[in-house]
Amino acid sequence: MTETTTQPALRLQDIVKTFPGVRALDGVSFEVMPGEVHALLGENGAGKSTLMKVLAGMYQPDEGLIFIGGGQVRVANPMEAKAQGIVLIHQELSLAPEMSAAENIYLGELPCKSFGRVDWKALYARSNAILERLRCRFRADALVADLSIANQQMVEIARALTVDARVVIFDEPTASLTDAEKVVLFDIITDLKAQGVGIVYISHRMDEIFTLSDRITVLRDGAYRGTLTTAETDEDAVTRLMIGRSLDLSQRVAAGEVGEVVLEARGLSCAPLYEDVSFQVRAGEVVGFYGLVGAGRTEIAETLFGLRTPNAGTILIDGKEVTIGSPQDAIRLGISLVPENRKEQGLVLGMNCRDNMTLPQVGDLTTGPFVSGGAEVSIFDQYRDRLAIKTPSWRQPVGFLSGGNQQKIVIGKWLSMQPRVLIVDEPTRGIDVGSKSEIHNLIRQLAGQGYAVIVISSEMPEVLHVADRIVAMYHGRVMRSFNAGEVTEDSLVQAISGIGNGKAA
Amino acid sequence: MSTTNATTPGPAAAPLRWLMRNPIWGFVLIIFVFFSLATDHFFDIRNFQNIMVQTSTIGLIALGMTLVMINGNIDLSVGATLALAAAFAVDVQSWAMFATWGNWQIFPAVCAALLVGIALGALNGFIVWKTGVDAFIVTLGAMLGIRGLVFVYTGESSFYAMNFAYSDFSALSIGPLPVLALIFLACTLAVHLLLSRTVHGRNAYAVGGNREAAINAGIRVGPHMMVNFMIIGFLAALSGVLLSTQMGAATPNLGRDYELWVITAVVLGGTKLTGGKGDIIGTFGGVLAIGILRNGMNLMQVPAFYVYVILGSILIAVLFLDKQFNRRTQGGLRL
Amino acid sequence: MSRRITSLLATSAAIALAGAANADTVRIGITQNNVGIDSYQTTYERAFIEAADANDDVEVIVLDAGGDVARQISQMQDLIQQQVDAIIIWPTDGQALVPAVRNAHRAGIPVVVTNSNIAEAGLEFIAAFSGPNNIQQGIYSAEMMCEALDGEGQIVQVTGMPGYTTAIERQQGFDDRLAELCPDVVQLDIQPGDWNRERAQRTMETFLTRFDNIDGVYSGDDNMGVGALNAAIDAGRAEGMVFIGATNFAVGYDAMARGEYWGSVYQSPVDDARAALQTALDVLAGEDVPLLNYFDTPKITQDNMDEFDRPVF
Amino acid sequence: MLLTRLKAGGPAIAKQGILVAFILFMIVFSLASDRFLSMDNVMSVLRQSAIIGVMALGVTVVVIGGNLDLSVGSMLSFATVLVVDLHDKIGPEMAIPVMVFATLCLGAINGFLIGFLRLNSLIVTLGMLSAIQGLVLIYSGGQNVDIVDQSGTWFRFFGRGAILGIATPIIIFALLALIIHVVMSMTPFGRKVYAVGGNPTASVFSGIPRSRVVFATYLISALCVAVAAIILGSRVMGSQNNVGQGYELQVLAAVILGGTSLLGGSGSIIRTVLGVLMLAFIQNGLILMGQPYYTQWLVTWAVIIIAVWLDVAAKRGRLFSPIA
Repeated sequence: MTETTTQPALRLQDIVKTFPGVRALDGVSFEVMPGEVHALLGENGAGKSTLMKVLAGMYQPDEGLIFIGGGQVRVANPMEAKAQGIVLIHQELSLAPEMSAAENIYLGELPCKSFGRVDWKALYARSNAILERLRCRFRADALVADLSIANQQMVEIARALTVDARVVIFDEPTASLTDAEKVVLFDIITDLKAQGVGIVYISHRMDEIFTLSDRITVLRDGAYRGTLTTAETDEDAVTRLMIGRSLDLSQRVAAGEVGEVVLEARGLSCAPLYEDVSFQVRAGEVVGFYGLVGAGRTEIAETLFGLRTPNAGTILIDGKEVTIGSPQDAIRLGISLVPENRKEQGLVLGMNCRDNMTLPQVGDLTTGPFVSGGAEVSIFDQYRDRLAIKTPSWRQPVGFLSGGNQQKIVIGKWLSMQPRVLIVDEPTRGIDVGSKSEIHNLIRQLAGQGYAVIVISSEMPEVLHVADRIVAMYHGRVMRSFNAGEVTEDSLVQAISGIGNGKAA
Repeated sequence: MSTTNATTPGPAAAPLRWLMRNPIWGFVLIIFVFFSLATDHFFDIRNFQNIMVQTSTIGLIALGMTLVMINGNIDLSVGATLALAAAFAVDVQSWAMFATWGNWQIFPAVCAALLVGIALGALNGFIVWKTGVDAFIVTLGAMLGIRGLVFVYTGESSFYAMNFAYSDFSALSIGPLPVLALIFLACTLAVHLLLSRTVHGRNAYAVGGNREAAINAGIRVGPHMMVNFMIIGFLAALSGVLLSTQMGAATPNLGRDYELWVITAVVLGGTKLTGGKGDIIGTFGGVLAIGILRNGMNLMQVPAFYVYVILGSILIAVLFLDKQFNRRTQGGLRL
Repeated sequence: MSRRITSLLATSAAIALAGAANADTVRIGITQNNVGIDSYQTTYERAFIEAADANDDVEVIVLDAGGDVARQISQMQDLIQQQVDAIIIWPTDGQALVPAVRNAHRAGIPVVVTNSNIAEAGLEFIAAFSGPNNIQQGIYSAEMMCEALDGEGQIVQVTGMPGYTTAIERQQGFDDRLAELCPDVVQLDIQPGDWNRERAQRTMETFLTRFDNIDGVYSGDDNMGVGALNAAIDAGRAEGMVFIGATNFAVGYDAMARGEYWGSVYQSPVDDARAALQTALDVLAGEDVPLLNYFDTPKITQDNMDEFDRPVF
Repeated sequence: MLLTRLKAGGPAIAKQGILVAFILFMIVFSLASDRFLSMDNVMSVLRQSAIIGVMALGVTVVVIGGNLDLSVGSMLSFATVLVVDLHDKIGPEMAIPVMVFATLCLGAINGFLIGFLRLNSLIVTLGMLSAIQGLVLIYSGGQNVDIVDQSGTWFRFFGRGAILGIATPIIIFALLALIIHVVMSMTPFGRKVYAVGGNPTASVFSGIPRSRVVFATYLISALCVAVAAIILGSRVMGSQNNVGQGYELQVLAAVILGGTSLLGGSGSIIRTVLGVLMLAFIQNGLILMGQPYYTQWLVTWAVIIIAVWLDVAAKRGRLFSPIA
């Protein structure tokens, strides 16, 4: 640390934040020194994003104190946070698409001449200066809607540089950046650091964290698990802290008999999303698709579920070639998809639990022309018990349940259809750790019962934990395929970073 | 990863690309050429003057509607607001207290009318802001209610202006431009500048395009929307005043269904109902398109019955084409 | 009222005629109120076009304002711009069209107003008015009502679309005459029926529940009158109730034949249209046309209905 | 911040805001006019509200499915003119099926453009509003249509008949409300409409044919218009070409007043019936009180905004919007 001051730039003390049914933050403390890069680490649902929103003034903590530059403050809203020099760079882009990059960079504080006119000259000059500093190749007057996702991310980052920041929070900033852009970003971070700005860096990627950070704080289940000095620790120690134990694969539920090939893809392509993908899934087996966001995994699932038309290749069920033109076709063939985005794709939030669960088969649960409420309730009860769904009643709107229970409703929805193939996309995103291992065990059990299961995940522990075989993807291509016994973390990391030798499964 | 700046346009491609962004102007061009060839009286400076005057009514409101719709709101009450403002503009000049003012009695009348428009807009905006009820519903109610106010105020009959100076105003021209057209063009320019050059105008895109981001950036979304409702109230009232100068009178049924035509014009101009997108250049094109179509079909003597069908079909067709042109890759996901 | 046509007008007509002489035919533009809202206007339009087709020297431009004042003003502008020889206008609003008519007058185009007259302020700018006298019609209806009720009773009135001249004039003629002729006939209430039979039916239904004794109903036209009649029949209260309308429609004529409808005012859209065209042609021919050309709209009752043809609309 | 709940009991009342308002109005009107609650008057109001009511049922289904239908007004003109005109030409037994089929075709155009081509429903139905009005006029040539033999046709039953002393329009409205209520709350189709309106993406991910469901909602809406047209044609025994003008807004007002969210996915047929009745009783009550007819517009303005406001407030748990 270059600064002589011992006051942290930002300090949170014993922060508690609850949502209905969830204790998202449970007495978390956290601090950033000026000129320090402090990594915040935790699995999905560990409370990182909630903590971040508290930092940025978007949430008010129920309990706990916030100190900025030594003085205690209340941060009522994002503007106040910004005024205090705390800037959040969102992972989910929060840009207005039909405005220029410059306007987005200075949103809410456009430079102004008389009569409320925008001072374009100043705006563009300042914005271009920032964009140059970020080594962006687009101009400040480019329309955001016309920019690539990566460039939009750069605009988001540029926003943070407009103020005299005391603390900058980066939330998964590299998720959509190319390697070259990453290098620029890291330079920027180093610059900021040199200027004495405190950096909070949130990421899943160990390599980045170990390159950049000075200290690492780990959250788990909404609770503080410890702070490590980066130079004095290693990935194992961090991982242990993160998941609460070392990866112990022997603990997992044993697989059942592996049966015949149920689903097979041969040379499946949906350019430019993914190309030439081949794999097999057998009954009683879990196949994990592992790769970074955007590697084409979700798109494969969508193709199998009839939501995308492949432009080459074939899909076989039980060895017979099939055409899947719609989700209805997929369902008829016994393919189910638990989608990645639960709230947008998986559930009708205003509907009650029972109705959500029986939605795909509501047309068959009839007596005469009417939906048989009794049949529905009995299905609901059956899967509520089997999946241990916690809800006061089936009448509860699904939006009021916790993430884990919501996910179980979606899984129950498809299990009740008696599918042959179950595709689960990011099964534990946004779910607390307790439910997480429940869902992992559930997936193992399902395989044991003879389902052919595909699990898509960007969390290595998850695939290692649940999959019998792992297909590693990078940039729309299958890089390698591993058996659970032979895989190492290194080889997986290499495969999904495009380093491994491209050998199709 | 793709970069979008890769396309390097040749010099000839620039107008073409502009047309692709503003397809309505392509349409305006086509119908302009069509009517010029198809009928004798279309291509005539006096006819163009007529078109400008005729479109000014819908056009003025459409300017305001563009702002409101970019915010992601809508205002269905403009037709009724127009009628109430017209009634004030005509009635107030005959009040006894202004009897000695001569032609100046028009001045307080017009001010009253415009204030009424602004006040009604403010009321709509305030309700939308404070209650959080969808603007569609708020202004649907207001559309009925304000029409009721018109009938309460006028007692069901028309008002007329004793003073011919009032209706003479509408016949004035400055150079080749009728004064009504001039006012419309001036307002178009003003709102265009407001939307494209001022902080308030630019913020409109943020409020409609990403409300969450606008709130986080410290834009006061509620008052912002209210100001835009006041602007559309003002423009609807101005439109009512100008219309009443053409009539020298105000009728209680004035402006019925105008909201539908205004929305049609604005949507033709490329503004999205969902907010965040649109501009005055497009709206101006949309307004002209309707004006030219109406005028041209009049001149060609297309029977009135067919005009309804043609206008309705064109609206749907433009919507369809817009969807085809602007189909930003949704990743090919079939939803 | 009998204002002479000014010399200015005469000259302008002459100029127009001179212009017309160059061409073989005269071009007459007509802008109508709201074709399609009821059969009267549609029949009028047809009759007008037929009459014009029958005359080889006339070319007509037929426009419809759809009930919208602003659109009618635009159409006036379009017609002026096309330099037609004469304009016939069926004003959507008597008051609001005055400046537009004045503009035509200034442009030297003679204007003939048809069906419902323009406000008094505009009379000096028109060449002639041709049409029924709506106030007189209201008076006729009041007289029939008085007669039918023997000067005593309680009545209700269903008016046309609020704010429109014809509706206002008929109501005015009726109200004034009724009060003067038989003060013992009490008007219980007046509500609009919007020239719409179903609306009138609903209005009447509400009257029927509100008032236990209704002896007579005056409706702004027979279309609404029949709606009111239907309501009374459905309520079982039509017996002995007097229904009087205006603008005799075929449905009203038939109801009269059945003895359910007392009387109306006979007004033929065909006569209306022909009169308008003829007036315009007379004006263009430079003839000395009186300013107000009312065509006859006689009373029609169950007693004298045999003298009239069944209306075609 | 969103969790500041109204005090216990508050939300329950607010949820039933429309019912409370309805009862309040009924009390006020019955105090103001002794005729208001008379059997005659109530029956007359119910009969008058039947046409708008029947149309509102269909529009409710469309709105629950997440769309709007502004074309119902001119579609009503179309259907009424058609059925009345054909009555004398091919007889009522043929006229009704032909009209129903033609109206369903218009609904199918709406449904195709909105369901399958995914065009914005507000704009499409706005365009259709204008286009269908033109079609009516072209079809009839602008003439009124009439049924000549008004007393001799069984067609009169629908608008003027009665069963056990209750007017047929009321019975049709009640029956159709019941049927559509059952369809929406008890059949798989109804469930799918709620799902599609509530979350179109999730319903596709649940294997629901979203396009077909939306298409079907417009067919239902058109069917309701056809039924309304039969009542209207039979009641009036004739039709003008613009008879349905402005109905779309009254219908929409009733649906909104019934608490159906324009965002889709929520709402109920029964509450729409309440909304329809409320508007009808407001109109009737004010006239009975001797108010000019336009007072009802002012009252409707206030009632719509307050009713929807309470609804929204109950959902978000606070009275005023949190937007600064």
